[in-house]
Amino acid sequence: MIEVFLFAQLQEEVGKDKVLLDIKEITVKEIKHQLQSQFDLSQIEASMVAVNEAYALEDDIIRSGDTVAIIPPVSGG
Amino acid sequence: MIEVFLFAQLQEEVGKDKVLLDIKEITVKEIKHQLQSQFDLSQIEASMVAVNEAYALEDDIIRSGDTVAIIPPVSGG
Amino acid sequence: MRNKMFEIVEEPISVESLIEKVEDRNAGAITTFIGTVREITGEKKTVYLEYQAYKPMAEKMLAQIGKEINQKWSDTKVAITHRIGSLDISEIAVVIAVSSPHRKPAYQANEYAIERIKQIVPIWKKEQWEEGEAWIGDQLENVRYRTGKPDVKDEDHD
Amino acid sequence: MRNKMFEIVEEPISVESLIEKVEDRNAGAITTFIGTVREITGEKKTVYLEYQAYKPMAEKMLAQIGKEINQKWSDTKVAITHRIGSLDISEIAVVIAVSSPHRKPAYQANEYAIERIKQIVPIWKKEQWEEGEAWIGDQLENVRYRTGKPDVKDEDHD
Repeated sequence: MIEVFLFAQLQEEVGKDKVLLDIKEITVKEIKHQLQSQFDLSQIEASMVAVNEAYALEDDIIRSGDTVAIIPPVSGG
Repeated sequence: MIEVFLFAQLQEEVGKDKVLLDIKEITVKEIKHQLQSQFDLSQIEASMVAVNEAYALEDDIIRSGDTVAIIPPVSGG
Repeated sequence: MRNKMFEIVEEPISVESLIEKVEDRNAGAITTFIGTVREITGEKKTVYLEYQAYKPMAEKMLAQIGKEINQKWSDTKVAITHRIGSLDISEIAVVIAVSSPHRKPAYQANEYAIERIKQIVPIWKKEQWEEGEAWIGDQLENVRYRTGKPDVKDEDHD
Repeated sequence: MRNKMFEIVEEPISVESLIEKVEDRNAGAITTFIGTVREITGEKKTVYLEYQAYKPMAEKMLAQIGKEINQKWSDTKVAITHRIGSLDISEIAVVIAVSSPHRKPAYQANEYAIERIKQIVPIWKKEQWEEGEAWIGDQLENVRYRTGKPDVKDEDHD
């Protein structure tokens, strides 16, 4: 099981702040495509992915038990 | 009468924080020379002169009743 | 928890407490940056802001910025607190405090911190205007960025 | 007297009160610079500092710096307080607060203020070390300077 946190616009589009994916192993690029097709998200291409609270690259592999967060462009400060 | 305020090192050298000069009219340059010869001041050449709380030029004229201050290099902040 | 140098909080931020965190007998300069909620942006009038964070990661990223600063400017101390939740006009969203023996690094490191916050710290704001609302993103026109690397130029902006 | 924007005082300075002086509904950024007494400078250990000012002129020059800043960076608010008298290690000698709608001018104007203070404001410090004392001058190697002009490059450094 992979836990995926959503924030800001993405959270509102999905209607919840996290989703659970029943997947053993997937790349960052693939998880973005999967979320995109499943929820029709507006900002997924512009978003970064964090795995276990660190920014990940497109080809990094996510495994069951990892915590994923989709990070749309930030606007703190 | 011209009132001359002294600060920092100059004040310690003269032993007081102001001197009164019984002069009707004098330039900035001349008052520096006069104080220099009268009190043997270490920093007068490096100092600015303020007349009535504004920086003055070497050829500006100081008149009786004006308030003069000798401003050695500043070190605030 | 008063001594956490990098924090996400939900209560108002005390500037004094941030200053205390960076005080040092060998500091000659302390700079603070206080980010407040501005009423007018362009032609829009903000009513209030809503900040959201991915809190554990945001605190890690703030700490990373602190580490980057210590590497770039030796003898600096850095503390950063960012508030989340609903903030009214003039309320404080972020405070950055930097101490240093000398003033130049205190200014430079402080400005570096706010720029980095806007690049890598997972915090988002939603503007509530009189006529609507929107999550704000991409203020720096960073469409994507791969890593939290210190050198901005190394980042991927495509 | 709480609302004097440019002040020479003999009591401890409250950073919060300076911040309050520059708060504004259209400020998105407030920067503060806090100059503190540092213990070690080079190889010398300071025991305490003594600040002296030509008070009426010093307040005028601080106000002039504020005016210069308002001309260079529009929509800024500036407050500066400098303390005089005897100050111990870590005590605050000067606080500069600048607010602005945007962060860049808030940093730039603040740094401009401290540079100008070191050029034109008649305040002097005497360092009391373990082995002696001296009035400090000429930190900027300005042997002479004629006017309080905004542009440093116009000044006479001969």
